[in-house]
Amino acid sequence: MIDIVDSSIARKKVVESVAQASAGAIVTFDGTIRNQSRNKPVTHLYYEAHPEMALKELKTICDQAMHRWPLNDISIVHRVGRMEIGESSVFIAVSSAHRVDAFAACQFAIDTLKTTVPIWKKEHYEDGEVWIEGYKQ
Amino acid sequence: MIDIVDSSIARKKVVESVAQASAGAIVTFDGTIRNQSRNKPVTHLYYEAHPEMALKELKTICDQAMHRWPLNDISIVHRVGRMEIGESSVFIAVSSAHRVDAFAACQFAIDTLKTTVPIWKKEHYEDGEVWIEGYKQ
Amino acid sequence: MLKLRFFASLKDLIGESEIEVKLEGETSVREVFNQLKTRFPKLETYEPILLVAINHEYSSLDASVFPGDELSFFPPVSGG
Amino acid sequence: MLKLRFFASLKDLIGESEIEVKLEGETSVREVFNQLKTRFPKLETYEPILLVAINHEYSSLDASVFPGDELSFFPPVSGG
Repeated sequence: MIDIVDSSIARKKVVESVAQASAGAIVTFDGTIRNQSRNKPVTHLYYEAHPEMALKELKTICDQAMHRWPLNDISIVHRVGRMEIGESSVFIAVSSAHRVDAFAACQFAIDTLKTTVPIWKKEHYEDGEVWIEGYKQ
Repeated sequence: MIDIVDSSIARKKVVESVAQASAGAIVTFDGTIRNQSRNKPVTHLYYEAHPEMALKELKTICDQAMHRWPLNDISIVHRVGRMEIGESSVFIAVSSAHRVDAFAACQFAIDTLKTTVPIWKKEHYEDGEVWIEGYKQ
Repeated sequence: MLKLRFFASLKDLIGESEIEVKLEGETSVREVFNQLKTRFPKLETYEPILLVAINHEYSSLDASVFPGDELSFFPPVSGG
Repeated sequence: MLKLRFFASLKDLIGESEIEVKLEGETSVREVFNQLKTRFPKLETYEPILLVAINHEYSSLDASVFPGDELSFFPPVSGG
Protein backbone atom coordinates (compact mmCIF):
# COMPACT_ATOMS: atom_id res chain seq x y z
CA MET A 1 0.00 0.00 0.00
CA ILE A 2 1.39 3.36 -1.05
CA ASP A 3 -0.79 6.39 -0.56
CA ILE A 4 -1.05 10.09 0.14
CA VAL A 5 -4.19 10.93 2.07
CA ASP A 6 -5.82 14.11 3.33
CA SER A 7 -7.44 12.74 6.49
CA SER A 8 -6.43 10.47 9.40
CA ILE A 9 -4.15 7.60 8.43
CA ALA A 10 -5.91 4.26 8.99
CA ARG A 11 -2.95 2.73 10.80
CA LYS A 12 -4.63 -0.62 11.45
CA LYS A 13 -5.31 -1.05 7.74
CA VAL A 14 -1.71 -0.19 6.86
CA VAL A 15 -0.46 -2.83 9.29
CA GLU A 16 -2.95 -5.38 7.92
CA SER A 17 -1.75 -4.62 4.39
CA VAL A 18 1.69 -6.10 5.17
CA ALA A 19 0.57 -9.04 7.35
CA GLN A 20 1.42 -12.43 5.86
CA ALA A 21 1.46 -15.98 7.26
CA SER A 22 5.17 -16.31 6.50
CA ALA A 23 6.09 -13.07 8.29
CA GLY A 24 7.52 -13.26 11.81
CA ALA A 25 8.01 -9.54 12.37
CA ILE A 26 6.15 -6.34 11.62
CA VAL A 27 7.98 -3.10 12.38
CA THR A 28 6.11 0.18 12.11
CA PHE A 29 7.17 3.81 12.18
CA ASP A 30 4.56 6.39 13.11
CA GLY A 31 5.56 10.03 12.68
CA THR A 32 3.48 12.11 15.07
CA ILE A 33 3.00 15.86 15.35
CA ARG A 34 5.01 17.24 18.28
CA ASN A 35 3.78 20.09 20.44
CA GLN A 36 7.10 21.86 20.09
CA SER A 37 9.89 22.39 17.61
CA ARG A 38 13.23 24.14 18.16
CA ASN A 39 12.05 24.85 21.72
CA LYS A 40 9.00 26.76 20.50
CA PRO A 41 5.39 25.65 21.13
CA VAL A 42 3.68 24.41 17.96
CA THR A 43 -0.09 24.80 17.62
CA HIS A 44 -0.55 22.64 14.51
CA LEU A 45 1.14 21.64 11.25
CA TYR A 46 0.30 21.86 7.61
CA TYR A 47 1.82 19.51 5.01
CA GLU A 48 1.86 20.04 1.28
CA ALA A 49 2.95 17.54 -1.36
CA HIS A 50 3.81 17.47 -5.02
CA PRO A 51 1.24 14.69 -5.30
CA GLU A 52 2.25 12.88 -8.49
CA MET A 53 5.95 13.04 -7.71
CA ALA A 54 5.54 12.18 -4.04
CA LEU A 55 3.65 8.98 -4.93
CA LYS A 56 6.34 8.08 -7.44
CA GLU A 57 9.14 8.65 -4.93
CA LEU A 58 7.31 6.62 -2.27
CA LYS A 59 7.02 3.80 -4.81
CA THR A 60 10.76 4.02 -5.50
CA ILE A 61 11.53 3.72 -1.77
CA CYS A 62 9.33 0.60 -1.48
CA ASP A 63 10.95 -0.95 -4.56
CA GLN A 64 14.42 -0.26 -3.21
CA ALA A 65 13.55 -1.69 0.21
CA MET A 66 12.04 -4.86 -1.32
CA HIS A 67 15.20 -5.25 -3.40
CA ARG A 68 17.70 -4.67 -0.58
CA TRP A 69 16.10 -6.78 2.16
CA PRO A 70 14.15 -10.07 2.14
CA LEU A 71 10.84 -8.49 3.07
CA ASN A 72 7.33 -9.82 2.91
CA ASP A 73 5.90 -6.38 2.22
CA ILE A 74 6.21 -2.66 2.92
CA SER A 75 3.53 0.03 3.01
CA ILE A 76 3.92 3.79 3.33
CA VAL A 77 1.11 6.30 3.79
CA HIS A 78 1.76 10.04 4.12
CA ARG A 79 -0.89 12.51 5.10
CA VAL A 80 -1.17 16.10 3.81
CA GLY A 81 -3.17 19.13 4.92
CA ARG A 82 -3.66 20.38 8.45
CA MET A 83 -2.72 18.13 11.37
CA GLU A 84 -3.14 18.58 15.11
CA ILE A 85 -0.68 17.68 17.87
CA GLY A 86 -0.42 13.91 18.30
CA GLU A 87 -1.82 13.06 14.86
CA SER A 88 0.20 10.93 12.44
CA SER A 89 1.75 12.59 9.40
CA VAL A 90 3.36 9.42 8.07
CA PHE A 91 3.01 5.72 8.82
CA ILE A 92 5.27 2.94 7.56
CA ALA A 93 4.78 -0.80 8.09
CA VAL A 94 7.30 -3.46 7.09
CA SER A 95 6.92 -7.23 7.43
CA SER A 96 9.64 -9.85 7.12
CA ALA A 97 10.45 -13.37 8.22
CA HIS A 98 13.17 -12.09 10.55
CA ARG A 99 13.15 -8.90 12.55
CA VAL A 100 16.52 -7.43 11.58
CA ASP A 101 15.35 -6.95 8.00
CA ALA A 102 12.09 -5.27 9.00
CA PHE A 103 13.93 -2.86 11.33
CA ALA A 104 16.58 -2.00 8.74
CA ALA A 105 14.08 -1.48 5.92
CA CYS A 106 11.74 0.62 8.06
CA GLN A 107 14.58 2.94 9.09
CA PHE A 108 15.79 3.15 5.50
CA ALA A 109 12.27 4.04 4.35
CA ILE A 110 11.75 6.95 6.74
CA ASP A 111 15.33 8.23 6.34
CA THR A 112 14.99 8.20 2.55
CA LEU A 113 11.49 9.66 2.59
CA LYS A 114 12.76 12.66 4.50
CA THR A 115 15.31 13.44 1.79
CA THR A 116 13.63 12.41 -1.48
CA VAL A 117 9.86 12.67 -1.26
CA PRO A 118 8.57 16.12 -2.29
CA ILE A 119 6.49 16.97 0.76
CA TRP A 120 6.94 20.05 2.95
CA LYS A 121 5.68 21.00 6.36
CA LYS A 122 4.69 24.38 7.67
CA GLU A 123 4.83 24.84 11.42
CA HIS A 124 2.18 27.04 12.97
CA TYR A 125 2.85 28.88 16.22
CA GLU A 126 0.79 31.23 18.35
CA ASP A 127 2.46 34.15 16.60
CA GLY A 128 2.99 32.98 13.04
CA GLU A 129 4.01 30.19 10.73
CA VAL A 130 7.16 28.99 9.00
CA TRP A 131 7.79 26.64 6.10
CA ILE A 132 10.38 24.10 7.20
CA GLU A 133 13.02 23.30 4.64
CA GLY A 134 15.31 20.29 4.66
CA TYR A 135 18.87 20.22 3.41
CA LYS A 136 19.77 19.83 -0.24
CA GLN A 137 21.46 16.42 -0.65
CA MET B 1 2.57 -0.68 30.12
CA ILE B 2 4.24 -3.99 30.93
CA ASP B 3 2.10 -7.08 30.80
CA ILE B 4 1.86 -10.80 30.14
CA VAL B 5 -1.54 -11.76 28.75
CA ASP B 6 -3.24 -15.00 27.77
CA SER B 7 -5.41 -13.69 24.92
CA SER B 8 -4.98 -11.40 21.89
CA ILE B 9 -2.68 -8.44 22.49
CA ALA B 10 -4.63 -5.17 22.23
CA ARG B 11 -2.06 -3.54 19.96
CA LYS B 12 -3.93 -0.28 19.61
CA LYS B 13 -4.01 0.16 23.38
CA VAL B 14 -0.29 -0.57 23.65
CA VAL B 15 0.45 2.11 21.04
CA GLU B 16 -1.86 4.56 22.82
CA SER B 17 -0.07 3.85 26.10
CA VAL B 18 3.15 5.45 24.76
CA ALA B 19 1.58 8.35 22.80
CA GLN B 20 2.53 11.78 24.14
CA ALA B 21 2.22 15.31 22.77
CA SER B 22 5.99 15.79 22.89
CA ALA B 23 6.72 12.56 20.96
CA GLY B 24 7.53 12.79 17.27
CA ALA B 25 8.04 9.10 16.61
CA ILE B 26 6.45 5.83 17.66
CA VAL B 27 8.24 2.66 16.59
CA THR B 28 6.55 -0.68 17.17
CA PHE B 29 7.71 -4.27 16.91
CA ASP B 30 5.08 -6.94 16.42
CA GLY B 31 6.26 -10.54 16.67
CA THR B 32 3.88 -12.71 14.65
CA ILE B 33 3.49 -16.48 14.45
CA ARG B 34 5.03 -17.79 11.21
CA ASN B 35 3.55 -20.68 9.28
CA GLN B 36 6.94 -22.34 9.06
CA SER B 37 10.11 -22.79 11.06
CA ARG B 38 13.36 -24.41 9.96
CA ASN B 39 11.64 -25.21 6.63
CA LYS B 40 8.92 -27.19 8.36
CA PRO B 41 5.22 -26.19 8.33
CA VAL B 42 4.01 -25.02 11.73
CA THR B 43 0.37 -25.54 12.71
CA HIS B 44 0.37 -23.39 15.85
CA LEU B 45 2.54 -22.33 18.76
CA TYR B 46 2.34 -22.55 22.52
CA TYR B 47 4.19 -20.13 24.83
CA GLU B 48 4.88 -20.66 28.49
CA ALA B 49 6.30 -18.11 30.93
CA HIS B 50 7.76 -18.00 34.39
CA PRO B 51 5.18 -15.32 35.11
CA GLU B 52 6.64 -13.46 38.10
CA MET B 53 10.17 -13.50 36.71
CA ALA B 54 9.12 -12.64 33.15
CA LEU B 55 7.30 -9.52 34.37
CA LYS B 56 10.33 -8.53 36.40
CA GLU B 57 12.70 -9.01 33.45
CA LEU B 58 10.38 -7.04 31.13
CA LYS B 59 10.42 -4.24 33.67
CA THR B 60 14.22 -4.33 33.74
CA ILE B 61 14.33 -4.00 29.93
CA CYS B 62 12.01 -0.97 30.01
CA ASP B 63 14.06 0.64 32.79
CA GLN B 64 17.30 0.07 30.86
CA ALA B 65 15.81 1.48 27.65
CA MET B 66 14.48 4.60 29.41
CA HIS B 67 17.92 5.09 30.92
CA ARG B 68 19.93 4.60 27.73
CA TRP B 69 17.81 6.66 25.32
CA PRO B 70 15.80 9.87 25.67
CA LEU B 71 12.43 8.17 25.31
CA ASN B 72 8.95 9.39 26.05
CA ASP B 73 7.78 5.90 26.97
CA ILE B 74 8.11 2.19 26.21
CA SER B 75 5.53 -0.59 26.56
CA ILE B 76 5.99 -4.34 26.18
CA VAL B 77 3.24 -6.96 26.19
CA HIS B 78 3.95 -10.67 25.74
CA ARG B 79 1.25 -13.25 25.21
CA VAL B 80 1.33 -16.82 26.51
CA GLY B 81 -0.74 -19.92 25.75
CA ARG B 82 -1.77 -21.22 22.34
CA MET B 83 -1.40 -18.93 19.31
CA GLU B 84 -2.44 -19.41 15.71
CA ILE B 85 -0.51 -18.44 12.56
CA GLY B 86 -0.44 -14.65 12.12
CA GLU B 87 -1.27 -13.84 15.73
CA SER B 88 1.05 -11.64 17.79
CA SER B 89 3.14 -13.23 20.51
CA VAL B 90 4.84 -10.00 21.56
CA PHE B 91 4.25 -6.32 20.91
CA ILE B 92 6.59 -3.46 21.78
CA ALA B 93 5.88 0.26 21.35
CA VAL B 94 8.44 3.02 21.91
CA SER B 95 7.88 6.76 21.66
CA SER B 96 10.52 9.48 21.52
CA ALA B 97 11.01 13.02 20.31
CA HIS B 98 13.34 11.83 17.54
CA ARG B 99 13.09 8.64 15.57
CA VAL B 100 16.63 7.28 15.96
CA ASP B 101 16.10 6.78 19.68
CA ALA B 102 12.78 4.98 19.24
CA PHE B 103 14.28 2.63 16.63
CA ALA B 104 17.36 1.86 18.73
CA ALA B 105 15.38 1.28 21.93
CA CYS B 106 12.79 -0.93 20.20
CA GLN B 107 15.52 -3.14 18.70
CA PHE B 108 17.30 -3.29 22.04
CA ALA B 109 14.05 -4.30 23.77
CA ILE B 110 13.24 -7.23 21.49
CA ASP B 111 16.88 -8.39 21.28
CA THR B 112 17.19 -8.36 25.06
CA LEU B 113 13.77 -9.93 25.62
CA LYS B 114 14.83 -12.90 23.51
CA THR B 115 17.80 -13.58 25.76
CA THR B 116 16.68 -12.62 29.27
CA VAL B 117 12.92 -13.00 29.69
CA PRO B 118 11.95 -16.49 30.91
CA ILE B 119 9.41 -17.43 28.24
CA TRP B 120 9.59 -20.48 26.00
CA LYS B 121 7.82 -21.50 22.85
CA LYS B 122 6.74 -24.92 21.72
CA GLU B 123 6.26 -25.37 17.99
CA HIS B 124 3.46 -27.67 16.91
CA TYR B 125 3.64 -29.50 13.58
CA GLU B 126 1.33 -31.93 11.82
CA ASP B 127 3.38 -34.79 13.26
CA GLY B 128 4.46 -33.60 16.68
CA GLU B 129 5.75 -30.76 18.80
CA VAL B 130 9.10 -29.44 19.98
CA TRP B 131 10.13 -27.06 22.73
CA ILE B 132 12.41 -24.44 21.23
CA GLU B 133 15.43 -23.55 23.30
CA GLY B 134 17.58 -20.47 22.91
CA TYR B 135 21.28 -20.25 23.59
CA LYS B 136 22.77 -19.85 27.02
CA GLN B 137 24.36 -16.38 27.15
CA MET C 1 4.32 26.34 -23.90
CA LEU C 2 5.98 25.20 -20.70
CA LYS C 3 4.11 24.53 -17.47
CA LEU C 4 5.84 25.69 -14.27
CA ARG C 5 4.79 24.43 -10.85
CA PHE C 6 5.86 25.81 -7.46
CA PHE C 7 5.61 24.30 -4.00
CA ALA C 8 5.78 25.31 -0.35
CA SER C 9 7.65 28.59 0.30
CA LEU C 10 8.36 28.96 -3.44
CA LYS C 11 4.66 28.89 -4.18
CA ASP C 12 4.14 31.61 -1.56
CA LEU C 13 6.92 33.69 -3.12
CA ILE C 14 5.52 33.36 -6.65
CA GLY C 15 1.95 33.74 -5.44
CA GLU C 16 0.71 30.98 -7.74
CA SER C 17 0.98 27.20 -7.70
CA GLU C 18 1.45 27.07 -11.46
CA ILE C 19 2.00 29.34 -14.40
CA GLU C 20 2.53 28.80 -18.12
CA VAL C 21 5.37 30.41 -20.05
CA LYS C 22 5.95 30.60 -23.78
CA LEU C 23 8.50 28.16 -25.15
CA GLU C 24 9.01 27.42 -28.82
CA GLY C 25 12.11 25.27 -28.77
CA GLU C 26 14.69 23.67 -26.46
CA THR C 27 16.01 25.75 -23.60
CA SER C 28 17.73 25.10 -20.28
CA VAL C 29 16.10 25.02 -16.86
CA ARG C 30 18.61 27.69 -15.83
CA GLU C 31 17.38 29.99 -18.60
CA VAL C 32 13.77 29.55 -17.45
CA PHE C 33 14.81 30.19 -13.86
CA ASN C 34 16.78 33.31 -14.81
CA GLN C 35 13.75 34.75 -16.59
CA LEU C 36 11.64 34.04 -13.52
CA LYS C 37 14.22 35.86 -11.40
CA THR C 38 13.73 39.05 -13.41
CA ARG C 39 10.05 38.94 -12.38
CA PHE C 40 10.70 37.67 -8.83
CA PRO C 41 14.11 38.92 -7.67
CA LYS C 42 13.77 37.15 -4.30
CA LEU C 43 14.24 33.84 -6.15
CA GLU C 44 17.96 34.64 -6.07
CA THR C 45 18.21 33.33 -2.50
CA TYR C 46 16.71 30.00 -3.57
CA GLU C 47 19.32 29.26 -6.21
CA PRO C 48 21.78 27.36 -3.94
CA ILE C 49 19.10 25.09 -2.48
CA LEU C 50 16.61 24.89 -5.34
CA LEU C 51 15.30 21.49 -6.39
CA VAL C 52 14.08 20.95 -9.94
CA ALA C 53 11.95 18.25 -11.52
CA ILE C 54 11.09 17.80 -15.17
CA ASN C 55 7.93 15.80 -15.80
CA HIS C 56 8.01 14.50 -12.17
CA GLU C 57 11.66 13.34 -12.36
CA TYR C 58 14.37 15.04 -10.32
CA SER C 59 16.62 17.06 -12.63
CA SER C 60 18.94 20.07 -12.45
CA LEU C 61 19.36 23.66 -13.62
CA ASP C 62 21.62 22.44 -16.40
CA ALA C 63 19.03 20.13 -17.96
CA SER C 64 17.14 20.94 -21.15
CA VAL C 65 13.39 21.44 -21.38
CA PHE C 66 11.12 21.33 -24.40
CA PRO C 67 7.68 22.68 -25.23
CA GLY C 68 5.02 20.64 -23.46
CA ASP C 69 7.26 19.76 -20.53
CA GLU C 70 6.19 20.32 -16.94
CA LEU C 71 8.85 21.91 -14.76
CA SER C 72 8.58 21.89 -10.94
CA PHE C 73 10.59 24.15 -8.64
CA PHE C 74 10.71 23.56 -4.92
CA PRO C 75 12.84 23.89 -1.77
CA PRO C 76 14.51 20.90 -0.06
CA VAL C 77 11.85 18.57 1.23
CA SER C 78 10.74 18.38 4.88
CA GLY C 79 8.10 15.65 4.94
CA GLY C 80 7.89 12.69 7.27
CA MET D 1 11.67 -26.89 52.88
CA LEU D 2 12.76 -25.67 49.46
CA LYS D 3 10.34 -25.07 46.58
CA LEU D 4 11.57 -26.17 43.15
CA ARG D 5 9.90 -24.94 39.95
CA PHE D 6 10.46 -26.27 36.43
CA PHE D 7 9.59 -24.78 33.07
CA ALA D 8 9.20 -25.81 29.42
CA SER D 9 11.04 -29.01 28.49
CA LEU D 10 12.37 -29.35 32.03
CA LYS D 11 8.84 -29.39 33.37
CA ASP D 12 7.99 -32.16 30.89
CA LEU D 13 11.05 -34.14 31.97
CA ILE D 14 10.25 -33.85 35.68
CA GLY D 15 6.54 -34.37 35.07
CA GLU D 16 5.63 -31.61 37.56
CA SER D 17 5.74 -27.84 37.47
CA GLU D 18 6.82 -27.70 41.10
CA ILE D 19 7.93 -29.94 43.91
CA GLU D 20 9.07 -29.37 47.47
CA VAL D 21 12.20 -30.90 48.89
CA LYS D 22 13.39 -31.08 52.47
CA LEU D 23 16.06 -28.56 53.41
CA GLU D 24 17.13 -27.77 56.93
CA GLY D 25 20.13 -25.51 56.38
CA GLU D 26 22.24 -23.85 53.72
CA THR D 27 23.15 -25.88 50.66
CA SER D 28 24.26 -25.15 47.09
CA VAL D 29 22.08 -25.14 44.01
CA ARG D 30 24.47 -27.72 42.58
CA GLU D 31 23.80 -30.07 45.48
CA VAL D 32 20.03 -29.74 44.96
CA PHE D 33 20.49 -30.35 41.24
CA ASN D 34 22.69 -33.40 41.84
CA GLN D 35 20.06 -34.96 44.09
CA LEU D 36 17.43 -34.31 41.40
CA LYS D 37 19.69 -36.05 38.89
CA THR D 38 19.65 -39.22 40.94
CA ARG D 39 15.85 -39.27 40.56
CA PHE D 40 15.86 -37.97 36.94
CA PRO D 41 19.07 -39.12 35.23
CA LYS D 42 18.11 -37.36 31.98
CA LEU D 43 18.77 -34.03 33.73
CA GLU D 44 22.46 -34.72 33.02
CA THR D 45 22.05 -33.40 29.45
CA TYR D 46 20.66 -30.11 30.79
CA GLU D 47 23.63 -29.30 32.96
CA PRO D 48 25.62 -27.31 30.32
CA ILE D 49 22.65 -25.13 29.32
CA LEU D 50 20.67 -25.00 32.56
CA LEU D 51 19.45 -21.63 33.83
CA VAL D 52 18.82 -21.14 37.53
CA ALA D 53 16.88 -18.50 39.45
CA ILE D 54 16.63 -18.07 43.20
CA ASN D 55 13.54 -16.18 44.34
CA HIS D 56 12.99 -14.88 40.77
CA GLU D 57 16.57 -13.62 40.35
CA TYR D 58 18.96 -15.21 37.89
CA SER D 59 21.63 -17.15 39.76
CA SER D 60 23.99 -20.10 39.20
CA LEU D 61 24.70 -23.65 40.27
CA ASP D 62 27.34 -22.36 42.65
CA ALA D 63 24.99 -20.15 44.63
CA SER D 64 23.66 -21.02 48.08
CA VAL D 65 20.03 -21.65 48.92
CA PHE D 66 18.31 -21.62 52.27
CA PRO D 67 15.09 -23.10 53.67
CA GLY D 68 12.09 -21.14 52.35
CA ASP D 69 13.81 -20.19 49.09
CA GLU D 70 12.19 -20.78 45.73
CA LEU D 71 14.50 -22.29 43.14
CA SER D 72 13.58 -22.27 39.42
CA PHE D 73 15.25 -24.45 36.81
CA PHE D 74 14.74 -23.86 33.10
CA PRO D 75 16.33 -24.13 29.67
CA PRO D 76 17.59 -21.07 27.71
CA VAL D 77 14.67 -18.83 26.89
CA SER D 78 12.96 -18.71 23.47
CA GLY D 79 10.25 -16.08 23.83
CA GLY D 80 9.56 -13.14 21.58
